[in-house]
Amino acid sequence: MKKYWKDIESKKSKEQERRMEKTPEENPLLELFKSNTIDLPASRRDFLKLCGFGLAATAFSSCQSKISKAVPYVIAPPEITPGEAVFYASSYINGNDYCSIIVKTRDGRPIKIEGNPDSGITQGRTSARVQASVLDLYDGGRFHGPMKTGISAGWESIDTEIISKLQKIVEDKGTIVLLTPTVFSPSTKSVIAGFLQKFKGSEWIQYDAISYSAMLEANKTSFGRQVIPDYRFDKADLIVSIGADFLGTWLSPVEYTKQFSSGRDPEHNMNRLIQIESNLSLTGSNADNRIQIKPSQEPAILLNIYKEILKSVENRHIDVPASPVDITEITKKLLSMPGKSIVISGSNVKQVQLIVNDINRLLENIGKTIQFDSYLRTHAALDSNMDMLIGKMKKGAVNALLVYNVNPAYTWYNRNAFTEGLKKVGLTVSLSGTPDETNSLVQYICPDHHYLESWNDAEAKKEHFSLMQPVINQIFDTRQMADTMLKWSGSTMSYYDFIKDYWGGNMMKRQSEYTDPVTFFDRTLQKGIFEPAVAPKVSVEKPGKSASLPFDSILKKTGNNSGKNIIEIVFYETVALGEGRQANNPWLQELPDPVTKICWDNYASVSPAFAKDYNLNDGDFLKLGEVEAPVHIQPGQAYGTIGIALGYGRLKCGKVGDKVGTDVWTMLSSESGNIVYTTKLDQIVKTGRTYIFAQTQTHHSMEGRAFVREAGLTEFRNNPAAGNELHAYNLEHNKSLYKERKYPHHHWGMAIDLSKCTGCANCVIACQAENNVPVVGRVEVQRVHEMHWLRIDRYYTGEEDNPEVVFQPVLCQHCQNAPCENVCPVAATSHSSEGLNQMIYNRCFGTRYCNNNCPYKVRRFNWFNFSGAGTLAGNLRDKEGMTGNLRRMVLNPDVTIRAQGVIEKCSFCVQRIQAAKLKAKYENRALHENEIQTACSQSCPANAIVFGDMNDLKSELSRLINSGRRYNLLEELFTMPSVNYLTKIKNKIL
Amino acid sequence: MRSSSYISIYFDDEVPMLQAVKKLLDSKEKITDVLSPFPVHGLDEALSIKRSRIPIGGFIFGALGAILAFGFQAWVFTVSYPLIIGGKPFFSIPTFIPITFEMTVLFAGLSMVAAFLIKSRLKPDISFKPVDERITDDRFVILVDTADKESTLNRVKSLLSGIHTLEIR
Amino acid sequence: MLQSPLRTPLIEGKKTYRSITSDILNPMMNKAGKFWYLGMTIAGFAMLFGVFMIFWTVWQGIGTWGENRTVGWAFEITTFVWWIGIGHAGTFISAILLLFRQKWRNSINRSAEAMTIFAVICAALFPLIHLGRPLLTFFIFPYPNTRGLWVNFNSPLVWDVFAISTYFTISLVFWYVGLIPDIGTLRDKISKGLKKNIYNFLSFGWKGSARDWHRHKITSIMLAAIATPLVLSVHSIVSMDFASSIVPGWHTTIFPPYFVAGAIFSGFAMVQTLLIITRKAMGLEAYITESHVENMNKILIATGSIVALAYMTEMFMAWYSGVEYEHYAFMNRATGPYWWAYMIMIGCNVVSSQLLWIKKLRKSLVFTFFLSIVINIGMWFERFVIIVTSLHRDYLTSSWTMYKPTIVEFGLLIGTLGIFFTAFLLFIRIFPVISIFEVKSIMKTGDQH
Amino acid sequence: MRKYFPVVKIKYLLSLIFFSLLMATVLSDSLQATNTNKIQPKDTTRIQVKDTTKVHGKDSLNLPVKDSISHVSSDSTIYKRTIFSSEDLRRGERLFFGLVYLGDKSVNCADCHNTRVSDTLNWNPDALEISRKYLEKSSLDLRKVLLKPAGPKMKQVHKGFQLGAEDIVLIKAYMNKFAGIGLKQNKPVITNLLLLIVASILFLLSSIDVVIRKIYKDQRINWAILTVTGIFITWILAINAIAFGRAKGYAPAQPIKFSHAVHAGQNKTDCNYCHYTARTSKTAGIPAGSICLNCHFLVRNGTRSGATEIAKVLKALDDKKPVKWVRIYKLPDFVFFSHEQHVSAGKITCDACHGNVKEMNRLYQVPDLSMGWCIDCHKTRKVNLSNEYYKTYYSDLYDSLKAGKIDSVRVTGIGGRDCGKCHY
Repeated sequence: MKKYWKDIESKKSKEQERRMEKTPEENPLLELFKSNTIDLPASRRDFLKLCGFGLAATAFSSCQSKISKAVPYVIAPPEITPGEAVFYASSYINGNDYCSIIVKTRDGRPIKIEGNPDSGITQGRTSARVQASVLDLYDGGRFHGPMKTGISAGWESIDTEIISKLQKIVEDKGTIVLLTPTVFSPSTKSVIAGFLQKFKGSEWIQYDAISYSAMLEANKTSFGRQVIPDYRFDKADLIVSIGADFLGTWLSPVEYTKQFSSGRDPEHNMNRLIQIESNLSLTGSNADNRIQIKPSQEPAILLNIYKEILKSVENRHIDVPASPVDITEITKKLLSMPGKSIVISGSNVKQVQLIVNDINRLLENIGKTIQFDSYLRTHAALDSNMDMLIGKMKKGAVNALLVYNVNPAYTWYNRNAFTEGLKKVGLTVSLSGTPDETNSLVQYICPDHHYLESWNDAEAKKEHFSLMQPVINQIFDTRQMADTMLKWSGSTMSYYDFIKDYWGGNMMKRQSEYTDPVTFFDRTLQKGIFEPAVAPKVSVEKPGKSASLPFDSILKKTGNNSGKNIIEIVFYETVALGEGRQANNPWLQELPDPVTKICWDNYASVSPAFAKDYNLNDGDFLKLGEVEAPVHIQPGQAYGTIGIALGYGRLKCGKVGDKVGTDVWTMLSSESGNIVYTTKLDQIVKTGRTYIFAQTQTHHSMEGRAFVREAGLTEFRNNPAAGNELHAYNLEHNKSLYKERKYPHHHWGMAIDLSKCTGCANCVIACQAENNVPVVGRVEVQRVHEMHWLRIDRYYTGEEDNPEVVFQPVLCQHCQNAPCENVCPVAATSHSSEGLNQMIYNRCFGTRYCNNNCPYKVRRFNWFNFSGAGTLAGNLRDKEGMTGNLRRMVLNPDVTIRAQGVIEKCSFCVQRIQAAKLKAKYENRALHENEIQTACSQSCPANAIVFGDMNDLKSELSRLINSGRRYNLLEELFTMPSVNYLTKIKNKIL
Repeated sequence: MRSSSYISIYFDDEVPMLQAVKKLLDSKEKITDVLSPFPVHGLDEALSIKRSRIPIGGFIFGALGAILAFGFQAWVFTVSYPLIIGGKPFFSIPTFIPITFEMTVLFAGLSMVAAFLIKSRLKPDISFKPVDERITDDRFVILVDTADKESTLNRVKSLLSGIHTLEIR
Repeated sequence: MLQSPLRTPLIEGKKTYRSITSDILNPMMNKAGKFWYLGMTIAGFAMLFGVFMIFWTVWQGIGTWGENRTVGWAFEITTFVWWIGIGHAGTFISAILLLFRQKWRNSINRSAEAMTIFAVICAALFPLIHLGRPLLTFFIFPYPNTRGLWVNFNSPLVWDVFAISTYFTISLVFWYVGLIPDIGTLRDKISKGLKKNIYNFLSFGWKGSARDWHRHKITSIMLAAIATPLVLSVHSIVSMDFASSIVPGWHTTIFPPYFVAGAIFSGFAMVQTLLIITRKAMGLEAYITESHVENMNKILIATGSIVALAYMTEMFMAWYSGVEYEHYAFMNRATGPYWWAYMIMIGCNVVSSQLLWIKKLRKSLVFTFFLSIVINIGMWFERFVIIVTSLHRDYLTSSWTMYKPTIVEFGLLIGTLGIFFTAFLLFIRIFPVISIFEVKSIMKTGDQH
Repeated sequence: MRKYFPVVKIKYLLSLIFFSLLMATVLSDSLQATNTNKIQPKDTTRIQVKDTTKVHGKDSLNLPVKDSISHVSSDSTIYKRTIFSSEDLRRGERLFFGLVYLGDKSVNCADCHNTRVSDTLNWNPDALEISRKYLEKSSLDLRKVLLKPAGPKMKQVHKGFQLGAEDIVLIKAYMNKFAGIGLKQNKPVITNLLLLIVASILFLLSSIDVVIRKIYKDQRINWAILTVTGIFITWILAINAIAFGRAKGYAPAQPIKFSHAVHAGQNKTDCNYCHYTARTSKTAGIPAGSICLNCHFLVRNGTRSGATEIAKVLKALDDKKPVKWVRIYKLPDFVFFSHEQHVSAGKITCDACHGNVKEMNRLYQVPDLSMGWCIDCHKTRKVNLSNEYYKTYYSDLYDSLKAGKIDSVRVTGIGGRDCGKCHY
């Protein structure tokens, strides 16, 4: 079906190098690309425009069209057909994030990331960060080449200098330290091992900014294995999560979302999620029951659950303080389904994780919902190692520090200690590809490739291998970190050969299909993944008796925190930015947080009641210890707690991300070797400054209107149309004077299952990447000028201080009786014979009437010249540099770039529909099932969005449309949308 | 239109002028024209001017405008470029009404004004010379057609002796 | 000439035909006073400010305005409808009052018609510059083209284009047909020079012949006959911009009559504002008498009451329809974040116009002047309330937002006021403000001849 | 009113100028929209050495001519001369243009090597090309190619030249100069703009005259002028408006004198051989240099252009620098057009849009590529519904077509008029 790239050698061919030279201006590819603006200097319409300006006379005869050149290849590369997309399987690795992907390239440049459906981990789905990563490739702020003390230098001279210095250190019996994030590439590990061997006395320390070291330690204690297990949410009927945002940021959210949503099928199997947390996280928003607690209450709650379970299972009794919340129902449910539940905690305190482990053991979950056969390898760093390293550095015991892809000068809680220590290190080298706070302090910069330019392999989970391959020749004078390490280790081998050798040596034996290592490697490369069928069993040691648990220390922590004046701060990662690696990515910065709907900022979330008591208003600046942050009143935030996101306030990441938000890493602390993501404050002070958030949704209640229709599981089982009674009523009462128009050939439609949608915002970025949606910047979002074609509406229901949350992705509904079409004076929007609501940008002259008349408000107006496609000069508004030559490479050539002053909107990815239809015609066949996928439906990790032909009665879409849960948004207006929603079914306790 | 020779009778009020008109017509004098600074009530009847056919022209052109406008819209939506808009049928009469009405009014209005200007031979003309510059202020003038100026002048003078005239020449 | 003995004289003082001519032509024959120059300076600066803001808008984009994702129309369409409304009084006075043989209209119709034309020009500016790509305005015209594509005749905006351009054309023609005899007078009063030539050119060779007068009368009456449904249709069609949409608060069948009444209401208010100054400044007290002002005040009460009734009907229907969106939209108008705009609207339009029931106030020029300005403000806010408060909270609560105008939008309003007053000030110096021949024809009604 | 319009005579003058210009342009057939007047697909291969009838010893300027043959010198120092007076350069120029009689005939280089921009295809390299080429080379090289040409073509063309060393040096000197000047543009003497301005002024004057009525006693002259100029102005405005930015008939000079008539016509190369992506991709593709090499690896000499043009392809491949062709068919970026759709799915032949390319030496744009042109074809073109895809999804149409209920299905019948099929 898809063409995966397979001819390896031609990858390195000279033509390709030529095509992608360092200076993009000289690139014929770019030249073709540059013409992709809407209006050339003299287009036909300009004539009348000029007439409008009274310049008609001068326009004659002097006006000739600009001569455009057509530049062909010198030698046509066999794998590229101009104008056709080529897909390559690869892997996304960024710090601890992993995703198996397929990269769509057009004319030699990657433009879109899709999930690799063959992957057993991410199963063809992606996250917003993965979708946005393609834009990082075209970040002009990346290092353009190696540097020595801030000055560009050649690779050769730098190599020589560093190698000699390293050798000197080895001779002097000094210490060389390599600092990386968790490395889960087997080949890279092998390269590092070679390096360590070559330079005796060197150490390799892994450091993860968001630490799971307490879990690792606890698992070591409980199960004898210092690993993160393989959580199987798809096998769990009851999930109790205490502060773990596993749908948003915790460990492997894409995988977990896919698993979780497979259990949100009310017709068949329906799991239950209970979230106990302080911040309203994405997971909490999707929970069936959510309990608000202060972080300090976490141990007490867990202990109480533990106590009850212990009593019931092992009939033992322990003394614990009373639980601040009622946990009897939870415990009862947990006990009622042994081996079918998961209890997880987001805490980075070892004792807490020990209790969690023991609870899971008692509930017989180990080996069933929590497996160790293919444990997660993306998180393996211990905080204590980093503590040790800094101690050594301060003592001057480290002679050389090689930093790769970690940024302790920003993410380490005690960054001053690190920077001071760094000054005492003789040789400091950074191997990261992008500027950050740490490598602004080092002597040598040996920049790494972007992952789309790199060769690599990965083992994100045990026995789940995948390969990464370059889909574009390097844009800048960079070199892959592993290549650098190989070079320094004295090897003449390229990393690509190294990987091939490694795979020939280590992977070949795990399979029997191919006998020839080259074929094996090529086939794997084509497929992107290698998951040997039989995974070796890993036995888990049974944990010891629970009496060994050190309750005392936990209880000490529990203490008496009910005092009103103690304010607890909870630090978390946002879905978009995480620890802040991709802070220089405008797409991610502009992605509204799924819950708060704020972008371009972090903020101190407080509960409404708390805000009232402390007389806080939305946007008031607060002084929290050393830092200042604006207040955001967040329903669902536990009283007395403040939630604030890490990963903001960067200073050295680039033009886009610098000075966005507040840096709060320094407020973290370390306790018994693990970083604690909470802290306490005695008081908060208003500074008097106020601020207006760039928030895309400011009204949070549905005002009793039936946008999102909900029902409980029991009601649903009794009546499939439960909560959706209005649908039948509307069907009966909607009448038109005109005969209904039929679309007999194709009738494209969509179904969005609100029970499955977690609101993770992956679709928003997928849509942005596919459809060239412009970035407008913070100020314009504040002025309600955001451009996303697909937005996710988030509503709160229930009480203000403990709301339930519903998500509803809203895109153009492609109404059959479209209100927008009637009012456009120039017929720039009309209906196609296939039921699509078409928007013709070049016809639009921007009355905005259609947008006024759109009840869904899904039409977006180009308020300014955001894209550089306008006709008038000197009015570009592109603060984030999205129209620069390099950044523009990410644009999809199949989608018109919209000019200033036109309306745009979701097209149901009509370019994909057209391409797939054409392919079918070319191959003389009917369309395959699910052959046409929109960008949003293809990458949705929850499988919540289904696209298809409503005339195809056998399709998945038709099944969903005929379900009792189906309704249309604002169906009482009789707009007859082609987008259908399915009611949200909740599985609450009680 | 103006005969080569005529006499002008000047008044400073419309009442004596009307009387004079009646008298002149009664005595079979040929009145070429009556010039006045404003439309004098009763003069039309006195001169037995036939009701203008301008409104008929207006009606015809209005009807033409209506037919053109409706026909054009219908042609555009059904033949030239049928587009599916808002789920409506291609030939949906209600949407054609407003423009049909407006074009009716425009055609009718402009045609009537054009007819008025043409019939009255009014056009921008920088070299125009009025009969008397006071007519547009406060003079009322009866122009009597004559072949023999001298005799007509005397005849008219005697005829209008009882009426307050300013000047007869 | 038939006259009612009960009727008060339409023209005061002992006037002759000649004195009427010289009174009315006075400004054209003499140099302007310093107040005129002052007025021109202020209006000119306002116009320049507006022109700059237009330039800025066209160059930088609509983003320079406060409009946003949810509120796609605000200040500019408010001002557009306001100007169109003001433009209704002229044709109402000249057409409808002509058909009803209201002789008192003769003193005020000329200036009211001129006002109509200037107001329509100001109004027509807004649909133009509110476009995202104003340079492509020609797309709206169904001209033959190589695309084979026409316009969407379903769209009220296309209706608008036809309605407003027809209205403008017919008003202009109507006004000019009425002007021709008076330009003739002017021509004959000026002895020589460029001015004479220009007026001669413009007078179309008017002689004052009885047949011409006859055709002139017939044409005027027939134009009035077709302008009457036209003037009603124009604001009806403008109201359909809103009424034919599905936005709660817009989608109401009452809009056409309600808008027409509102338009005449605001139009007369503007006529009052202008004429009370003009009669004083130009010494035309004898022609534009207190009874004119009172008559117009009576129309203000009538239309003001219709408008008030419309407000109530809207509210009632919103409640009676049982549609939650409608219900909310109207509750939101009165009690939502823009309650102050609603209160200004009610206060200025409903409460203040009802004060005119008091005869003393009705006859007071100072009060009328003050009131007319209040009504103008009120009617602007009426459109603001209809447009902005309906849009800012429509169906999906997720899209609800607030609208805040920027200096650019204020600049455009000020700019159009500048254009309007510049044009009006020029008009009173170039053409007779009062229809000379019509006043002469009714002179005897007041002169007790 | 004479004082408002004092220069009466100008009117007659202008009328005269206008009408004569109008006649001139109508006769010269150049009164068309800017880009529509360049279709002259004539083959103007000119291989001739002209005999002149000039009097011996005099050139056309009646200047005495030195007998070059007598000055033949083998002295290589002549060829190394670098300093030339303006007199020398003038003589070089005259030599180049064949204005100097040499021996029994004159050699006119400019006759084959264009010094002006040409609308038609001249197989021979133009003067600028050869000048640039020889900028780096010495006069001796030039001598070699003039007097002892190597290629078969050159042997034929440069046969029997009798040029002295000094002549060659001077020609070379002129060529060096020419390389800096470049080709002359053929500027139309009468531009539409000029005509429009004149017509507009006339129109204005006549309008004023109609109103003021002073100059012409007979107003019919004014009305005649108004009518003619009015029609002219409207016509030229309309034609330019329609053609603006359109390139119907656009036939630019290409960097290589590639003739479709030779390749597709005479040699009967299938269009899809070079434009191989037309069947599978949205673009038909400009063939890569490597594709040219498939044939030109062996074929190094053209029958008409000799080795020069083919050498350019080979050089481009050697230098790894792509040939920068001038793009002719170009749709605006907001139009999505797929060759695959039309060629593979729709089975439209190439000439339906591109015209009879087989007869074009210099390729030119046949349609105007307006939307109306697309739609007109979609309205009339019948669809072959036998594709499985259509059978599945357009079964109703397919069945009624088979049953004879309808006689044909046009492209518009399957959504060929939907805006969103091309614009997204």
